[in-house]
Amino acid sequence: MAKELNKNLLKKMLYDMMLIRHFEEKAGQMYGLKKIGGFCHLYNGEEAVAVGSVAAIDLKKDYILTGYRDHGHALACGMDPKGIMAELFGKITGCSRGKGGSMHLFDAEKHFLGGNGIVGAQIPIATGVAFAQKYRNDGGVTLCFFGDGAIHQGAFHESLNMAKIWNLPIVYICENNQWGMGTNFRKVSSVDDFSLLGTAYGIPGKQINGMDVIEVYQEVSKAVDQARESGLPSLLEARTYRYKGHSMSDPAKYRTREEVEEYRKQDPILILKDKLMQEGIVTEKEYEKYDSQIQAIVDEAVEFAEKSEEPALHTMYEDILVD
Amino acid sequence: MAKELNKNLLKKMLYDMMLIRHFEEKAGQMYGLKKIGGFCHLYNGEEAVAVGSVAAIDLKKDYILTGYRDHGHALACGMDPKGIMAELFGKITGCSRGKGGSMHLFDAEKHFLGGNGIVGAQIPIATGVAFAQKYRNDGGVTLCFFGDGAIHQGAFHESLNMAKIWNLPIVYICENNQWGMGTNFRKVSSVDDFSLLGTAYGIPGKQINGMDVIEVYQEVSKAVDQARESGLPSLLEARTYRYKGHSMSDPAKYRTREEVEEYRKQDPILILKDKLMQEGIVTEKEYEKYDSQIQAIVDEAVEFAEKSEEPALHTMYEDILVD
Amino acid sequence: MPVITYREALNQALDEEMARDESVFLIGEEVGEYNGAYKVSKGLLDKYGPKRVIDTPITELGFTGIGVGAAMVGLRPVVEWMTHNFALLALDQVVNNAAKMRYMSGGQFKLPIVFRGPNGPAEYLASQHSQALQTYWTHVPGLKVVAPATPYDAKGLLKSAIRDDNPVVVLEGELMYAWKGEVPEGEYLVPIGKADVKREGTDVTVVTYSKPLKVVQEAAELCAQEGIQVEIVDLRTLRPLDEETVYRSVRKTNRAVVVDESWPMVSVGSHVAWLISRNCFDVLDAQVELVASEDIPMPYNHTLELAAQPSVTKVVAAVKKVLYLGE
Amino acid sequence: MPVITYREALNQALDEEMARDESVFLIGEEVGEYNGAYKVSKGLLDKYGPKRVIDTPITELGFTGIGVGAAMVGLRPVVEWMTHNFALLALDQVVNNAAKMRYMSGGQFKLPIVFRGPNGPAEYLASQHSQALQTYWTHVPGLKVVAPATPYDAKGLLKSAIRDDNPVVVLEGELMYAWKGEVPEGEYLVPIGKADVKREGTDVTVVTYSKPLKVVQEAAELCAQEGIQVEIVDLRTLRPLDEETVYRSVRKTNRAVVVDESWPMVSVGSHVAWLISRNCFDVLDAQVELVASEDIPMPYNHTLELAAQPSVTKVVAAVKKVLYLGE
Ligand SMILES: Cc1ncc(C[n+]2csc(CCOP(=O)(O)OP(=O)(O)O)c2C)c(N)n1
Ligand SMILES: Cc1ncc(C[n+]2csc(CCOP(=O)(O)OP(=O)(O)O)c2C)c(N)n1
Ligand SMILES: [Mg+2]
Ligand SMILES: [Mg+2]
Repeated sequence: MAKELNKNLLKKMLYDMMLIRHFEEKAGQMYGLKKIGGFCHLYNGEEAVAVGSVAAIDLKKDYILTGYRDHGHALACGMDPKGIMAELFGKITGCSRGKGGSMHLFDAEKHFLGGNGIVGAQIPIATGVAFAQKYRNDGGVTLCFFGDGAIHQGAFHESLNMAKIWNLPIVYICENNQWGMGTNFRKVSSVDDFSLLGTAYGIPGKQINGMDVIEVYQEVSKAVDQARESGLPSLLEARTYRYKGHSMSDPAKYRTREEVEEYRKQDPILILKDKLMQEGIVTEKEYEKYDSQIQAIVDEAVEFAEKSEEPALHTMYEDILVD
Repeated sequence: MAKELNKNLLKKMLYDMMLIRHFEEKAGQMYGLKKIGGFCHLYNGEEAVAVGSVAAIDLKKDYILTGYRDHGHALACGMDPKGIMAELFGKITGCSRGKGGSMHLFDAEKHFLGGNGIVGAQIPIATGVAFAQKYRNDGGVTLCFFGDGAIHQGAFHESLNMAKIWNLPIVYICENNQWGMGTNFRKVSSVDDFSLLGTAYGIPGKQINGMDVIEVYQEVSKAVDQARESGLPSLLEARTYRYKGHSMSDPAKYRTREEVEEYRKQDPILILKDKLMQEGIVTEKEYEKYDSQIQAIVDEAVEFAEKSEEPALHTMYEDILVD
Repeated sequence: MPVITYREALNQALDEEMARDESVFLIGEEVGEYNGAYKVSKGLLDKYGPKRVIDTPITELGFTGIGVGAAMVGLRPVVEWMTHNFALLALDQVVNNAAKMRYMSGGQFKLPIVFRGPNGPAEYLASQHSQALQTYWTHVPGLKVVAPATPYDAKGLLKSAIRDDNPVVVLEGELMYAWKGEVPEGEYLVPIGKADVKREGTDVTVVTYSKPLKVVQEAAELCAQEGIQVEIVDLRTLRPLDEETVYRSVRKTNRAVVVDESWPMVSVGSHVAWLISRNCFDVLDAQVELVASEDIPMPYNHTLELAAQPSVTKVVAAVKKVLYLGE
Repeated sequence: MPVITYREALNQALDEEMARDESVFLIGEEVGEYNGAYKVSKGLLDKYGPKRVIDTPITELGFTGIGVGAAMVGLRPVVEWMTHNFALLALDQVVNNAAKMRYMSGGQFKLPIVFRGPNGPAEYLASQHSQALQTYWTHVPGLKVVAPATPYDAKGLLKSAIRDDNPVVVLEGELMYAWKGEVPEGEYLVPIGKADVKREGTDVTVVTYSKPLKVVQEAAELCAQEGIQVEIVDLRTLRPLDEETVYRSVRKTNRAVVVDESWPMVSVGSHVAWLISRNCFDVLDAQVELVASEDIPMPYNHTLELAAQPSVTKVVAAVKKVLYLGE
């Protein structure tokens, strides 16, 4: 059942997108300060996809899985920014006890099942989660996110076919942010419109505007309802854009400044903010309040991460197997 | 350029299908006598697909790859029945020196590149052969055969996308013989019409009657021309049927006798024979002559295989690496 | 005690565990209507229905990943690979996901999943279909690996594997399915991580596991006729390894041979041979010998195929070698 | 002699071989326009064009198989895996096809193909991105495996690999790309299958390869300060192994330590440790020690990550152990 598109929800979506944006900006800074290392893939620009999607589900029974660009989804699922930042810092207080890092955020309770570093690997896994939901007949639905680069992996093909033959309650959401590292999606894809891929599996495929959180919310809601009520999987292609390089170490020389600017004009936060202000749902003052609240939350997250302990050496031998 | 559909070609196709049928019957017998062991997948019923396809290409520059059900393709490519039978017997005179067996027939000179035991593995490999043809710009085309079971493997998806984005001269031919071992294709496929899969890669997909060698010849010819002239890959689904169990050890209890009988009525050899007789292209006498010639050839193949030597022990250390 | 086949023993294990726990299900190619390519799942579809015995398309990576996902949210999948050869396509889901999910998440998830199917050389199947791939699983932390050599162990280990909250890879053997042995009627488990002394002896320890056990047993009989008392340690579990049982035996016999049907280089066999060499260095009277398959892809021809594998003759020769008995 | 990086050395090798032979091409993710995820292929697209430097979709299994097919008909593909971790998805095409095609066909085909990319732990990458997967390739007959540890060896071995008519897996290391070393201007090859004594010594042989060489060299310096002369054997090629060079050294020092950055169980390291134990049994004065990574998935936290790997301290301790020098 789709939630009402009421004012509170709209405000919450604005807030959540702002939180993600701020968090990512801060994560970028912390990377620059070498507080965070390794691969760190930021979600700036794509906030509407995670936020609109998560708003459409019920995380008490539904699940979410994504790839390594996972900070946004984790926050949208309501994970504590402290635990995420601490994880990026590699601290024992991190959501994955400092073992996972940026690519491997998890929160079993919040039904956020990661965070996966292997392009496409989450697609069969998410399909298995939906399989379990159907097995238990618990009314749950799974959202599976992946990039435009992942769609070519065999895992995608194998999974969608099985989701259809078994009618699994899953929504596959391709976050087409135009680039897979330095590769434009048009260069490596035989079709420009990924929704066409649905045809091959007899499932509905649809392109949606991933910069418009309301559209995302509405379309994902429809797909989720369909999955929940008639066990029909579907495939959505959310057109979006990443503002930053692929990861912190990518200067993104393969695209023009103009291209980035063009997309920034459709910024999902700006669009929603303008709309909500026009409609009198949010005032400039409220917006500024959000902003400073979030600033404080993110600063606190950094402080928490800074102050947290490094994991003790012996912890490296823990969490391998259940005893 | 498609060859003329002239009388000689029609006769040759009849002959080749008869050769395959006889060969397979004999292989089945030899298996019963324990001259052949392991997995032995017979091609009875599907002859029109390999024969019609091979008739459409020029093996001086074109290549063929298939899976483990490969006797028919090997014979259609003109490989010596002696070498094939000897291979099934595991003799040193076998086409693969007794190392490959039924699933791994090869003839580099005849451009028959196997024979692969991993379902779907030949699809990327064949795509690579087509890649090389394009790289060399030698005007060659590759035919890649696989079953209705193989189409779900990730390798299929990955390959077709690359074939399209690079415009490789390849024709993918799915031999839909209705069954993948004991599994009806409808049970495991989200679409009944595999030609739909072409849509996902922006390539033409077409269902053809795999029991009609003339249709196969004509449709493959068209696809080959397209590949050769404009580098456009395509996907054909040849509807066909296997008369025997999946392999010699499968009693095929999952299907009814009626189903098999229904297909036997559309037997590709009978259809062509009747047609050619009606049109006066082949007489009963000629047909019988073919039959006895082939009988002799197959008997000779068995005799050759019988009389050939077992490989010497030291040969097991050969053919691993080029020195 | 009833004498049943290895196949029946596995079937009983599946049946009993499915009856015991609703969350156990079996998924793989031909496991249902066809009753399993090697009939291990015979009758289970009839008994438990298509919800719990699931025939898949040919998509090793996909359905293995589906198992991983289902396990993350608490089901107990038994994933059947038609053979381990095909599991190479699924390796990423086992090594990068099943084995690491708990670790990467800081212990948030259990992965109660079993991956099983026939492994090792069969007959006349040539090189793609005749591989003993235990190296691929045993190398990896986060997995358990079992390789039962008797119907008794097969049933008890598979039951333990299904009840284990960790990913367990089970190595069966196509040629072993018809092997017979005593299996008690009632419920029992064989613990994961415990080797078993299958024969007591005083002169040489032969460490082995899985199908070669038979060859080793025959070799031991032959040796006994010549007055050589071989002790046979069947590892049963490859990860975690029961090193103690191995060392206890070697400390008694002072000599060891390891028999493994996989390729020699970087094999479980060579690893165990090194462990013995290192940890029993002070008591070893001879180098530790390894009898493995030849370092070649498997040929189709049956004579060569047999010659490529460990044999009674090769084991006897190795035993004599570590006893410095020239032939 | 010019001092260049490991990355530049590999780049030169690719460049020279592509210039030399039209049939050599490079295929993989981001190898072209992006100049390689780790910039190994920098400039090659500009020089050789998109026909010979091919950016692929993310399809490890698919493009690896395309390489196999192209090699079967005589091209000489260099397949770049962005890292070996992702190559697990492509394993089937390497193990079941590239390694066996010649054998299964009775010698009809050559497979002149190179599979290369970074392998082994990097920094802050956690468990899916920090694996040393040499076990997976070295186990398999039909492959060659090289693991150069210096820019000089990297260039010479990659050139040899490209000219080799067999499938060769090349293990590079993300952290090694910036390493510097002397590389002569002119044409040279380093032969596949030859180990190299990187340091002469008389007291203990340390056998290693790839990235740990640096750690071993540092450890050797420390040992020297204490009067212990370590001989370092760099395997360089893992398959085929140059056993002779290893044994020659051990027969001189009578003691051996093996250092390998992969997981210990069923590792190249434990295999070599067994080979030494077996073949130098008569001359060994101590057990052969193995210093490997910890038997755990790689943690993200940098302190733990470092602690999980072979270190100078661990190597020195192992050297002292085989010398029976208590600490
Ligand atoms: C199997 C695999 N291959 C390659 C990589 C390296 N890699 C990481 S992200 C990436 C690009 C993915 O692009 P896309 O799917 O569009 O997601 P985005 O980063 O744009 O969110 C690549 C090639 C990997 N992590 N896993
Ligand atoms: C990767 C892989 N998985 C499973 C198998 C076992 N297997 C061999 S043939 C087959 C069925 C294939 O059916 P299909 O593709 O329709 O071809 P057909 O046998 O009908 O010609 C299966 C499951 C295999 N050889 N390889
Ligand atoms: Mg993208
Ligand atoms: Mg079929």
